[in-house]
Amino acid sequence: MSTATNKGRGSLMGGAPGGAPSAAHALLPSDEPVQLVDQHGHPTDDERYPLPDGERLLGAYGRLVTGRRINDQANALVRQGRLAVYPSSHGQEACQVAAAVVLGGEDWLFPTYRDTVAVITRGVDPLEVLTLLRGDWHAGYDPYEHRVATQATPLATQLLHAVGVAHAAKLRGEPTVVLAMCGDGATSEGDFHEALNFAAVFHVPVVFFIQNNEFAISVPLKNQTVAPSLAHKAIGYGMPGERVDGNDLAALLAVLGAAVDRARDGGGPSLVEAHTYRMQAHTNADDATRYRSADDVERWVPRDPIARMRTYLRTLDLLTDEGERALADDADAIAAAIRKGLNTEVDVNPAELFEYVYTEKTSQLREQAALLREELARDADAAAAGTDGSIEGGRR
Amino acid sequence: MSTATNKGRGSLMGGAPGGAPSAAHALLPSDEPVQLVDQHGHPTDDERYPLPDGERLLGAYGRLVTGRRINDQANALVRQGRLAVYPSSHGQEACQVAAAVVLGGEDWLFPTYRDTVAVITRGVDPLEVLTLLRGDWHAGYDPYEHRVATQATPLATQLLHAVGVAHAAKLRGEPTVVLAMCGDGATSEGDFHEALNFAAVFHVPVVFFIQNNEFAISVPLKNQTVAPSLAHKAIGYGMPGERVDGNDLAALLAVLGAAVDRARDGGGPSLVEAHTYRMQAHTNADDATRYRSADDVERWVPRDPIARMRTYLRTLDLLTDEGERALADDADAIAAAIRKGLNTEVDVNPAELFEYVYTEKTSQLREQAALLREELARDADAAAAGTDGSIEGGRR
Amino acid sequence: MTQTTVGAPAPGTAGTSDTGAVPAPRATTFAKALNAALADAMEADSAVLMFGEDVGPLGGVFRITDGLTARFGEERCFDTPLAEAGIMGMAVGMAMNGMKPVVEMQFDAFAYPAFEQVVSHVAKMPNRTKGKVRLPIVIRIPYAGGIGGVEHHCDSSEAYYAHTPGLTVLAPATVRDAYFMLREAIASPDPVVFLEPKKLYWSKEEVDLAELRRTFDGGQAPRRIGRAVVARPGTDATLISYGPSVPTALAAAAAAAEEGRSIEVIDLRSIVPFDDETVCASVRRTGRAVVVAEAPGFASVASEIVARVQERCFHSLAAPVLRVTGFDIPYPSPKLEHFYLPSVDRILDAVDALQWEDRP
Amino acid sequence: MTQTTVGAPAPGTAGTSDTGAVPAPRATTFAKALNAALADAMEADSAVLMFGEDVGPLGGVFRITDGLTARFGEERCFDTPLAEAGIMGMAVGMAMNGMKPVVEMQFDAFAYPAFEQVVSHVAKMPNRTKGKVRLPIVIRIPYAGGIGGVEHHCDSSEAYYAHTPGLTVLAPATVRDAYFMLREAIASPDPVVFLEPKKLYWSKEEVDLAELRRTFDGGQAPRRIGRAVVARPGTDATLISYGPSVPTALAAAAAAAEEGRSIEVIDLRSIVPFDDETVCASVRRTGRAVVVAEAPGFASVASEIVARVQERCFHSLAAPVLRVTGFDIPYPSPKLEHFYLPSVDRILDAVDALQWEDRP
Ligand SMILES: Cc1ncc(C[n+]2csc(CCOP(=O)(O)OP(=O)(O)O)c2C)c(N)n1
Ligand SMILES: Cc1ncc(C[n+]2csc(CCOP(=O)(O)OP(=O)(O)O)c2C)c(N)n1
Ligand SMILES: [Mg+2]
Ligand SMILES: [Mg+2]
Repeated sequence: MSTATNKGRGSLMGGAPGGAPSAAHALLPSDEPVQLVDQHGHPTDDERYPLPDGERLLGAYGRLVTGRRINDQANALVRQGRLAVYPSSHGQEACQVAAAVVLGGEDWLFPTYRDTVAVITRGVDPLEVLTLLRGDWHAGYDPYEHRVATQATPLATQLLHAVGVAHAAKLRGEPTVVLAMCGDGATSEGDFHEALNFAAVFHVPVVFFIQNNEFAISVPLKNQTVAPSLAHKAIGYGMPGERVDGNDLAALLAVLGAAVDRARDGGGPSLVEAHTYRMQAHTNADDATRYRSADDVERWVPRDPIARMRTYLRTLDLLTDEGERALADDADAIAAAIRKGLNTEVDVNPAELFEYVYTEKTSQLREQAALLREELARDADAAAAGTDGSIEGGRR
Repeated sequence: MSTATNKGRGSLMGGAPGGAPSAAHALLPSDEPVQLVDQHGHPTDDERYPLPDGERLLGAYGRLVTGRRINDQANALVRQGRLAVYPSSHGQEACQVAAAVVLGGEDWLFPTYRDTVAVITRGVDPLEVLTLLRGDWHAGYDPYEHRVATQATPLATQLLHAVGVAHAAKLRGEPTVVLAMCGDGATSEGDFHEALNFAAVFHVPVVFFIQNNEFAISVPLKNQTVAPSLAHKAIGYGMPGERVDGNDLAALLAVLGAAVDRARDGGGPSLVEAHTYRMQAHTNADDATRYRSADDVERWVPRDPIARMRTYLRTLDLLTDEGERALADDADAIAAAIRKGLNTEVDVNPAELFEYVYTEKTSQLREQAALLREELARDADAAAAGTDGSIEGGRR
Repeated sequence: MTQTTVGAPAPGTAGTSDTGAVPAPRATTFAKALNAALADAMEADSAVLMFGEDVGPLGGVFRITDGLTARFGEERCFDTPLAEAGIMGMAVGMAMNGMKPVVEMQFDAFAYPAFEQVVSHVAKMPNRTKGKVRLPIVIRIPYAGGIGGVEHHCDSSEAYYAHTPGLTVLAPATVRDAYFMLREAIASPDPVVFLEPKKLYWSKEEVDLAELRRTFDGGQAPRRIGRAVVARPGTDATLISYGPSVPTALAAAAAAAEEGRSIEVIDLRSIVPFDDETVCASVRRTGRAVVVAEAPGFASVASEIVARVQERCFHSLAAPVLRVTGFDIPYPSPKLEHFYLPSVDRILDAVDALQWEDRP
Repeated sequence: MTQTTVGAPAPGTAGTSDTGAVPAPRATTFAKALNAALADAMEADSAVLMFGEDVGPLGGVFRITDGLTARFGEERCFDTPLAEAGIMGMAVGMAMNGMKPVVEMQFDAFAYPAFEQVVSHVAKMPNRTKGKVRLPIVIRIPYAGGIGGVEHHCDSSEAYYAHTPGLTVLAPATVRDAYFMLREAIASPDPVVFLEPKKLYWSKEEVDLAELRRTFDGGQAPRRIGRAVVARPGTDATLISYGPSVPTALAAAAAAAEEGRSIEVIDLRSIVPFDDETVCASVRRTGRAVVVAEAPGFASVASEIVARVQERCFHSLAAPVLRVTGFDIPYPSPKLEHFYLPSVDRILDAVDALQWEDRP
């Protein structure tokens, strides 16, 4: 039976300092989320996780600034009608950045619809990422290029795919680690349960990373679970769970980094819950005033992940005026590229509808493709002849 | 932080003696399953759960004897071809009996295919129960008569139904408690997860009762989970988990009884894992020699739930020779009734196929019923006319 | 993510439910009619409960449950954890125990996690228990496309349910039917899959909701389950459609009229049970038929309609029964969906192909 | 519970896989042919994996995976935790990462928990990624009835899959096809739902498995995906069937022959893609057709076949295309299933109803 302090209970760093907890206890998260830099930008002490070094923090901070800018730019483009919808990670950018930067090139990232910033941080071209939300196609990037799965919409389903990717890599003896993201709401789905259990039973290198932003659309966490924390679910699968301040970039890098190392070293899967907050509505189509007050949101403003890291880095003189200007310029450049890209109309090609359903078109699809082709040819002829081929205008 | 011994950690009896564990800790099961009578029939001490009194034990013991007899009789009837299949609970009868007797008339039982003995112990007519396995219809008893749901085949699905029944009762302010059974294998299904979470979030009076018999058909527990125990899953839903010796009738009555009381008193759901063993093959259609040795099974013989309770009751003189004879007679009578019932052919009525699909037959079903009716009438005519209406014999 | 801007309701448009007042007929949306049907059913019977994802304070992502929690309390209209099998399985238990649950699956494709519960229990429990256990559950599913929704938000999933014996499958196409059919679905002792064409949520009709309520409560509303309706009479050919395709079929009939062809349009309303009588009566009269539906055509409800019609009206047919359906491909992304959806032109082309004697 | 006595394999009947030996053709069961196909595919390609419930040491409840773990190790053929969505979702990930998973769903109705994974990912991922991600997954499903199985063990679930674009749906009916089609399914870059008629597992044919392997490995086996076959030639009417219904259709054709009618029987083998050519060629020749299938008829694969045939062969038809299918009810309990299943008599009755000119 453990007599360790909660803070000292088993960590993802391995070992279980401060006592001799039973194996089971080592799987429980600490009572308080791991924090290394508080909301005022002051370092806090944690015996288990060392603070990442300045260079690493500075590099990640740059991504944070860019990430925020991407969120803001995408929101603006929705208002301008250039994107159909955008689920913003505003306020959650530390999670987004950390999830991407703790991985190596041989690793895989499994993001959700909200994790656009993580996907871009991992290196995927922003315009390819936004193909989905622009409505051109269901996904715009090649998952193999940067080892980033398509952004999952059906909640928690992707966690199982992550297990499969890891399992295949393990069978081939490759050092791949898979980081799979989901929200607090998604933890209620059966697939979440099955994924964690499969990962644990097959002992595969997956880090399950929950961004607990306190809401699933309008549903607050308390209607989602009454568990002590989401990380307390881990012990039920025989894997360690850990909680981390989701607005503390340093803590995220440390905890997720440890989880990835652990997985790569054959330590198996783990579950990390980041406590953060969805600062904006679920998407632009959502009206958050119907289920939470401005005050609720206000309370999270001082905990912003960017402000605190900026303070910390400036205090240590790691971040200078010049450095800040350079970061702002980088962010401007990305935002400008996104604007430009999205303001350019892309041609969609209806013939593609039939192209990828099967490797080789079935005879049924060949017929259907021909039907559409003929219709379009007729419309084109009609347009050329000056008659209106559209529905409203009657027919040829 | 708790300094209590594991044994003293939070129990379903309420409170958390022996220290001041954090709320979360009180949800963890003890390291060892609760045991009140050991395999030699000696009482063991447990500070949390008092030993049920002699009368109660004696009454339940009688059901145990009957339960074993039912299992043996059903197996024999399978061999004789009177039952299509029988998933026996041989060796698990203590769980079966306890699950039924801890409930009151206002409560509900949700059994699986393996829980025939529990269903009969709750009062359902054995012949009605065996309708399913005899192949006459999908279920043979009225679930409302004894408040016993149909025996569930799709694993873990019934746990959600149990939550719904409890939720409805709670909304109406009724004192109903629901006891929902499943196996160790079923805990891997997404529905298990969703059921426990819903129960916890809606704080409804459900006792989830896992009979961990170490196998899911051929798959041993270690391929099902690597959790410290199945009861460790409870904390992930914010409900208490408890482990109990599943072959110890006394401990089962105490622990399940406490869980039922707790639920009835508004304490919400809980999870009880009973450690037991499937002594026979999964069903008669299974060949257990392909995945476990006779030695494995042999090890569980001395832990038989009947033998130990008999020793205990005889030692205390609660069970006499006369009493044993009476119990044997009761068991004989039930077995005889089952034999007799199953040796009598029941007429199945094909018209019923269309009767209950909808409250009122659709016009489609009216047509289809008429088609079958005509066919049968023609066959009957042909038979009456001495010609063979069967497939093999050609047609009218 | 949920609905996109294209199809999103302006917050609050569905308004709060109207009670008691007797307004004259006024422009009422399909969404509002559903909302009123729910409120009226909950008012009429305290066993009626509404639950699902975001149906409480938010009022549903389409606002169909707007105001219900405020009016009936959070015990009668409430949010669940995010798990569709959980929602469906809990509904089964509640229905077993005296309740009449109405559940919302947030979008068509998000009902799939509940598929086992639907097929193995919702559909089978009454038959399994020889009618001892009835499951008066309504599964509301905002379904089908035409709203510029991203992947998983536009599936036409009716075939999965229609193929499953034990389920009643309904799809209203008008504001008035939205109200009456939802009331009828909730009153049914059998489980109903209630398909709400998303793109019709903001369509309007002049109706007096209080009048509809009185009609239904007074038992004056004619049965709609199992009853198709002739949405537009005609003599030359029959278009058979349901749900989101009915307005398209009507538009095609209107366009055909300008070309001098009289097309009858049938709105099935009820997919299961199927109204053979109304459909066959029409086809026997017109001798020609086209089935219009949004779902991929293969092994679909449209296939069934074609099969039934030719089985029953073979000698009345001057031409094969044709189908205008979605292609056998996953529902396309927003910018491509109009190539996929049955259009007026595509329907008219099919009508043209019905081997008219007066054509060369 | 799993299979019942009625349909249960005698333990060990499927035997261990044969390797290398060159026996003469001998009575081989359908189950054994599948087992050999798996073994040969795993031998040929180390990316092929087999997993599911009880497929390891037990060899599957029907022994189709018998001996694979012993032969290929537990990394290549293994048991999973008991969770079908888990199995399917993990297969997606493995296929994304270079593997060719074959998964077994223990029984038809136990595939339903995986429905979301199948419909929203297995079927859609290749299209979603414009072919960047291919999912060479084979979903093996012991399916359909006729074995005296209890509830949930006898569903004919093919329509759910056939209606879902992106899936290839196969159902072999002969021992030889069982072997070749499973090999072809495993070799396919697209996801395949491979339906194994349970009641045919113990049917036998004289085949030489080593010869089949050589034929397949040598690339000499003619393609079967998308290719129907004339199982019995005839001139008066066509019976169109697949999987478990093929033997019944053949028996009906044999009985009809005694009555002087020449019936052609088509074994579809491949439901998706569908072989319009073979089917329509036959119906155009015979002018009459009956579709035979076990699943409930409403919105089924049988409906589709009827719809397609009348669309394409209308002017060749002397009578409507009829269906002999399961009723629109849940699959019956063992003692009642023979009333439900398409029987020779019911098929012959349908053939009689094809409006023969020479009948009164
Ligand atoms: C299976 C499924 N059910 C429902 C939805 C609709 N939906 C989209 S996002 C969402 C809320 C998800 O909340 P959470 O997991 O906390 O993620 P967040 O949006 O907060 O990042 C819902 C209900 C879905 N996408 N998939
Ligand atoms: C959803 C589902 N998947 C698979 C099965 C087939 N099956 C029946 S019993 C069984 C094993 C169940 O094991 P467990 O839950 O431990 O219960 P036990 O049989 O040991 O009592 C399996 C795989 C099923 N009935 N339902
Ligand atoms: Mg969230
Ligand atoms: Mg078990």
